[in-house]
Amino acid sequence: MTTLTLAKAINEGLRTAMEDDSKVLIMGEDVGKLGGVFRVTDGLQKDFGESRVIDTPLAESGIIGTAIGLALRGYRPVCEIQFDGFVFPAADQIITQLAKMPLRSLGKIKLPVVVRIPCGGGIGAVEHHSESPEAYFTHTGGLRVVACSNPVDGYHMIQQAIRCDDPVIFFEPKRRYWDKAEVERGAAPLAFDRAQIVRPGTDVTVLTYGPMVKTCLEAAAAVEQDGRSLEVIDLRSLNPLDTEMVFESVRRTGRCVVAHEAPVFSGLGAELAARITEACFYSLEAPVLRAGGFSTPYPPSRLEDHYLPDLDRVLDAVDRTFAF
Amino acid sequence: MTTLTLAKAINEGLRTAMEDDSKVLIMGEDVGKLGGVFRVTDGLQKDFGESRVIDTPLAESGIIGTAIGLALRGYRPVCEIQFDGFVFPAADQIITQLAKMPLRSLGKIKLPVVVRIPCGGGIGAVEHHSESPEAYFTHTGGLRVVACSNPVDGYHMIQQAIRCDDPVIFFEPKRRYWDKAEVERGAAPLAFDRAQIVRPGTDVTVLTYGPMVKTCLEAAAAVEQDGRSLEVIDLRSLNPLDTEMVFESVRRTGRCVVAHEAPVFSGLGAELAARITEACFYSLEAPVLRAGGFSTPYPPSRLEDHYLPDLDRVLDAVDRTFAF
Amino acid sequence: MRVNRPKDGDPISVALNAQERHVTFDASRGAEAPPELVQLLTPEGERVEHPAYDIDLTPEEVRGLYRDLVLVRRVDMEAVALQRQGELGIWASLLGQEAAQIGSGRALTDADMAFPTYREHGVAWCRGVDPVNLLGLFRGVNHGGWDPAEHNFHLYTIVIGSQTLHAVGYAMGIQRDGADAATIVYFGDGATSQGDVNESFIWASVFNAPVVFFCQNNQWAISEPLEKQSRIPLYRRASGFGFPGIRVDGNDVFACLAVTRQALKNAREGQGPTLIEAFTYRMGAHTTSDDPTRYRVAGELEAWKLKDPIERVKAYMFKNQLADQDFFDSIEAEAADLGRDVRKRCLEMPDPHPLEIFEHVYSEPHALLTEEREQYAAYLASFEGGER
Amino acid sequence: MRVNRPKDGDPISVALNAQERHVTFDASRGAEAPPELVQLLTPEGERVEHPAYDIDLTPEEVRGLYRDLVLVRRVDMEAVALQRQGELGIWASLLGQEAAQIGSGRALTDADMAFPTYREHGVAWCRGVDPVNLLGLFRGVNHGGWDPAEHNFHLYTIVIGSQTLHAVGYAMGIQRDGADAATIVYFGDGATSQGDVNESFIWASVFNAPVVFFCQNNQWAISEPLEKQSRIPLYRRASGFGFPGIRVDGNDVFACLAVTRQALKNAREGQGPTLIEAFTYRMGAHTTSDDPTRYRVAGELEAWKLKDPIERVKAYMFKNQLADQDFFDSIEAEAADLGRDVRKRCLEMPDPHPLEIFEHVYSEPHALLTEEREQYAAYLASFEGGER
Ligand SMILES: Cc1ncc(C[n+]2csc(CCOP(=O)(O)OP(=O)(O)O)c2C)c(N)n1
Ligand SMILES: Cc1ncc(C[n+]2csc(CCOP(=O)(O)OP(=O)(O)O)c2C)c(N)n1
Ligand SMILES: [Mg+2]
Ligand SMILES: [Mg+2]
Repeated sequence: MTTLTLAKAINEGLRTAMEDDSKVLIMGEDVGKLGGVFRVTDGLQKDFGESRVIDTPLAESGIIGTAIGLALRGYRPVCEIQFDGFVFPAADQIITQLAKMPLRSLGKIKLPVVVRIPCGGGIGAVEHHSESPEAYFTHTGGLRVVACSNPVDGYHMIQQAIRCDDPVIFFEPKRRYWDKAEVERGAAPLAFDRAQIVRPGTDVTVLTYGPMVKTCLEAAAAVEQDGRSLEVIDLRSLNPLDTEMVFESVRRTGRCVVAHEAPVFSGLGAELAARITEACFYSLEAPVLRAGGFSTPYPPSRLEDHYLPDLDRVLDAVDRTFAF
Repeated sequence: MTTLTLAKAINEGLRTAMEDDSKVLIMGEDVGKLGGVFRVTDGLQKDFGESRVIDTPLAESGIIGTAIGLALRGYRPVCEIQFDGFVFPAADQIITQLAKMPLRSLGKIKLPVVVRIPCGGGIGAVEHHSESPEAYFTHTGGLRVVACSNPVDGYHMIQQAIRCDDPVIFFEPKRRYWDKAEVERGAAPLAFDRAQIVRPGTDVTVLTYGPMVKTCLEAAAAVEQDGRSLEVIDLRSLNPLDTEMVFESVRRTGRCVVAHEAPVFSGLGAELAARITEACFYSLEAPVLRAGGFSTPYPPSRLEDHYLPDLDRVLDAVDRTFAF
Repeated sequence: MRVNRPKDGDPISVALNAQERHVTFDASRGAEAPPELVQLLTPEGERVEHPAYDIDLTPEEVRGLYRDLVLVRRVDMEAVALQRQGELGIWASLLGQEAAQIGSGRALTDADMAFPTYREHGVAWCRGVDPVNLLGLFRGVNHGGWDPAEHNFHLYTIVIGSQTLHAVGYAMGIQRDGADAATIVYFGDGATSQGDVNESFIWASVFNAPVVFFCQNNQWAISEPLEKQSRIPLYRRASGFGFPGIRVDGNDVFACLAVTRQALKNAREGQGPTLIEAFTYRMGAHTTSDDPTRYRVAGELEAWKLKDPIERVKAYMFKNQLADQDFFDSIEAEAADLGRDVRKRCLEMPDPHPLEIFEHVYSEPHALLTEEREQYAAYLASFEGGER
Repeated sequence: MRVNRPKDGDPISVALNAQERHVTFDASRGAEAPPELVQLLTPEGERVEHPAYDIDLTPEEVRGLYRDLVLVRRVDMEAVALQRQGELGIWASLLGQEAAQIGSGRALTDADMAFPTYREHGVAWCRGVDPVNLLGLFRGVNHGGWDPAEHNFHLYTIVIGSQTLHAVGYAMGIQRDGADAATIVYFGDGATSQGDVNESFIWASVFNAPVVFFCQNNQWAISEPLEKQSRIPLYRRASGFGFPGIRVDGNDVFACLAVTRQALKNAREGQGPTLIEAFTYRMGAHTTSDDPTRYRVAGELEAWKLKDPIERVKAYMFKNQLADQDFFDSIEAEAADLGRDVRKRCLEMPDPHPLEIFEHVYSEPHALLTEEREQYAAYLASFEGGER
């Protein structure tokens, strides 16, 4: 057991994966000497060399495109997109190539490429540095999309992502990079595509992932004294969803709130709401409500506390489910 | 009144817009002499010259990026993306620039750029030529997203899109390009952001847009004899949605099916389902159900009749809403 | 033999001149010498010398190249016919580009890897890919479906330019493996405008990757002539990225072979990338869906017919008595057989089962697709006889 | 005066040599002459001649340039300090790049349009943008917010390279308007790797657009040295696209002014685009969030301090008695005032109202945002005193 920050836990996970398999490569902007702007790849170039930890030219399409080529040659590249808002130059390579090439080959090609994306707001950054683009990828068949929320998952999930033979979009909540937890390296990790009840409860199911897990846990703690019991589920895998666990919980509680930072409109919360309503129609005491970002571009940082759903906004949604 | 195909109606709409305002430009791949691969810009270069109808280099990011520059200089560019699947190289310019620049300027910049995208399947095409990428754009604040479904809307909506001071993503259902209707040029068009009840009914509200409008109308006709009355709404505007009309209808019918070609998972249908359930919770006799594409890449064309929701799949969803 | 210099008024020089006309910037400010074209065999079938490139081919090898050229043209013709008869949804013909593809394709070793666009039927042939395998995509029964590793021939790529980055990444893999191999990637003149293609030049240059960029400049990107993509000859693009570029007569199979062989050798030996511009002409429509009469004049095609890549080899062989009429007849017969065989096996190609929609999307179980698959299977079963 | 030729061992030649070392391809196959750098003022403050470029400045004009250089450095320093004190979230310092920005910025006419990255505080100054306006973005009260049309200075763009396409599109608009104007677009050495930047070269070249590409090669893209982006000098990139490229001493305000003026003139006169590579050095960190000690050696910075863009103008003015101590003192005083004023007005900058989140996203009413706005207003109102 070691106490690790999320950033360090992912770093250790990467290191372990690189030790375990010489085909694992790291590539991206500033991932080498600098160790990434968040230091998630700190020290790896020093220890594994420049041919395994590759500082690339400044072009995201190039990063993903060449990673695909490396994967075709038997490598397992882990690409870093420096910030969420800079994934869009790579959208074409991710959506038309990475996601579709295995099917194009009728399964003869596997593309074990991991795309790491530090995501979300709350760090007072300028434009394009605080976004939550997961819905663009959950809507793209052929990709697996996951989000870690804590050091334990950071350590294990990154290794699972690397071992997975499918392309994985791996979201890392940047405002939680400095959160600490005890990580047991030898522990058997939860399956990669499973959700996790991070706080059991009885009155409302709160579904969330990534940076909002902590917020929702705080919300749950805050209302406990009022006698309201929230069950908080960390989805972990966003495509596929662990609907089994989700449905079971909602059927028990009869109420559900989904919380994410991304804009509500056309966001992943909509899919959860639609799917849960279909599967749990007779159990629902209220519609599934969503607490999320507004349907605007991410605002300047002095407004982000208003934009991001916080404890109060989550609890407001919880309250509203009781108004039905 | 003239009988026009959808392709010709949009062509006429473009022509009228170009006559009305000398700042309107057309740009894209093969839009000039060839008149576009679907001939939607046929004859326009001949009549308006090469400086207003611009055959561009083969690069979608370049098309949108330079269109933004032209708009900053006071032009109103109408860009053609040759096929739905080729919009992704332009994703960055659309999502990080076109959608966000007006806000970045606190409204001092307007970007009246129209991005025309022939969309959807059903024409037996190869990969990337049959997709429905609307959800990527409805999730992007700052864009207006619309879809026409028939020649009358094609003629009027393209002009409204061009007159609109906001960026507009304009979807054209390619398998309906050859459908004909009477178009009255002088008629006062329906507001750009309004939905339209294209067939009134009492039992189930069927929400759809673009290529699926015709399919849903056929479905409604097919079950009429069984005494089941479907109200078919052509959404027309996908962001914003005309929720007023939608909610009113669903409250009346108590049942709702959403049909689109795009993958169901994380698609626009999810947003409609979530929103309707919240607003019409007590009116719903059944969950909102979705008939859509599967959560896979678009399949080879010999399978597209299975992939695309057809009349039977829409009716299956309708039937299922009665099973609740 | 005569020293290589395109004659005034021949189609290539006409095209070059037409292109040069669009170069509007002051020649004193950075303009370079007019493009030189590597040619080893004239349209009339004469062998010519080139100071930097030559090739020594046995009669057997020449006959082999001729056979390749004829057979791939036959496969292509058959595919066009199959499309006309509704057996293929669309077809992208290589007509006129056989020499560029066979020349470059035959320069590859088994260990080299090729990344095609959607038009490299000739390269596929050289790699040993069964031509029928190419049809699946165009027939709509799959999106390609062959195993790229089987013949070191990647899947067809439709999104213009994307494959150039895959090729460079693959070449970076070759570097890491220390393998004696190189990568070749094909793309068109239109593709040179895509960001990805230019990024691939940067990657290749910065990492000194063993990759050959093989641009078939067939002078059209659907309806757009070359000057919509560049105002200078395309091979010069490479100089801006710090690696060599060279223009070869794309209708000359000997020159394409010689130049590609050298570039691949340089790549394998650690000298990094080369851009080869094969100057050729798309004698057919862009695809069977295209109508070139809308945008190009007939005379252009007529002029290029005189540069036919097959006729010149035939003329050369005749002149040098490298083959007799029997040989040509036997190739014709082989071509006819091949055409028939391709047709027959195309018609036999089964439609995929509906539930294949859900296969091969992921390599490991995926709950969402499992669910959708089951639901759709149940839905299908609900129809009489289980058939929609 | 002496003819321009960087001395052996001076930092610029050292850097050039370092860069040349990475050119691994066979020099006989397409390598060009070593890069020539346009310099009109040496680091020691000596005027030198250049065969193609010269400039004739009145003492008044020289003093004006000096004043610009000093004042923008002061604004920049103040912003760094404001960031350290928590008043700005981040700041991208232009330290060391003043000459490149003032030289090019002062070459613009009112009718010309400039497209910056996030670091062109000096250009903004030349365009007449109030420095305080630049702070909003870094303070987090807006994403820029000024009106690009007011001073023909576009908004800062953070996504690397995107603005190059906007600039070319704008230049295409100028062409259509028949206006006597040109566009200049700024970007860094790192940006040259982006697809968009290369596409913008293609567009500019094909349409012969009146645009000047001004690349400030400060030799670093965050932690990545130039050789991660290119193995040849960046100005040569242009030749691959068929337009001229030129390297200028980016720490020499005279040379930057002369070269940019000429390029803009050419553009306005219909001669199309030029790429200018201003060879300079980022003397500060990438931004206030960056720690350059992790990736670069201190000696490099020390060497470049000797090439300071301001010191050389001062030395030149002293040597040529273009100003007396009073002048320098008055500029110092003005700079101090400006710094105080910027600071004061920065602190006064109000936070935006929460409901501004919903403003300016669309220019016409948008039902979804109206609804979200109303809901959020009601939510805010539900808190005691209407405040969260
Ligand atoms: C990204 C992208 N945009 C548009 C298209 C549509 N398209 C298919 S082929 C083609 C022209 C390609 O021209 P070129 O690169 O010269 O290759 P050629 O077909 O002439 O061999 C276009 C525009 C595409 N396939 N991909
Ligand atoms: C598309 C994109 N990717 C990554 C980044 C993150 N980033 C910000 S500045 C920078 C380096 C830019 O280097 P350069 O172009 O040389 O400009 P400089 O900062 O040196 O002036 C990077 C990678 C970004 N802003 N945009
Ligand atoms: Mg072509
Ligand atoms: Mg830089």
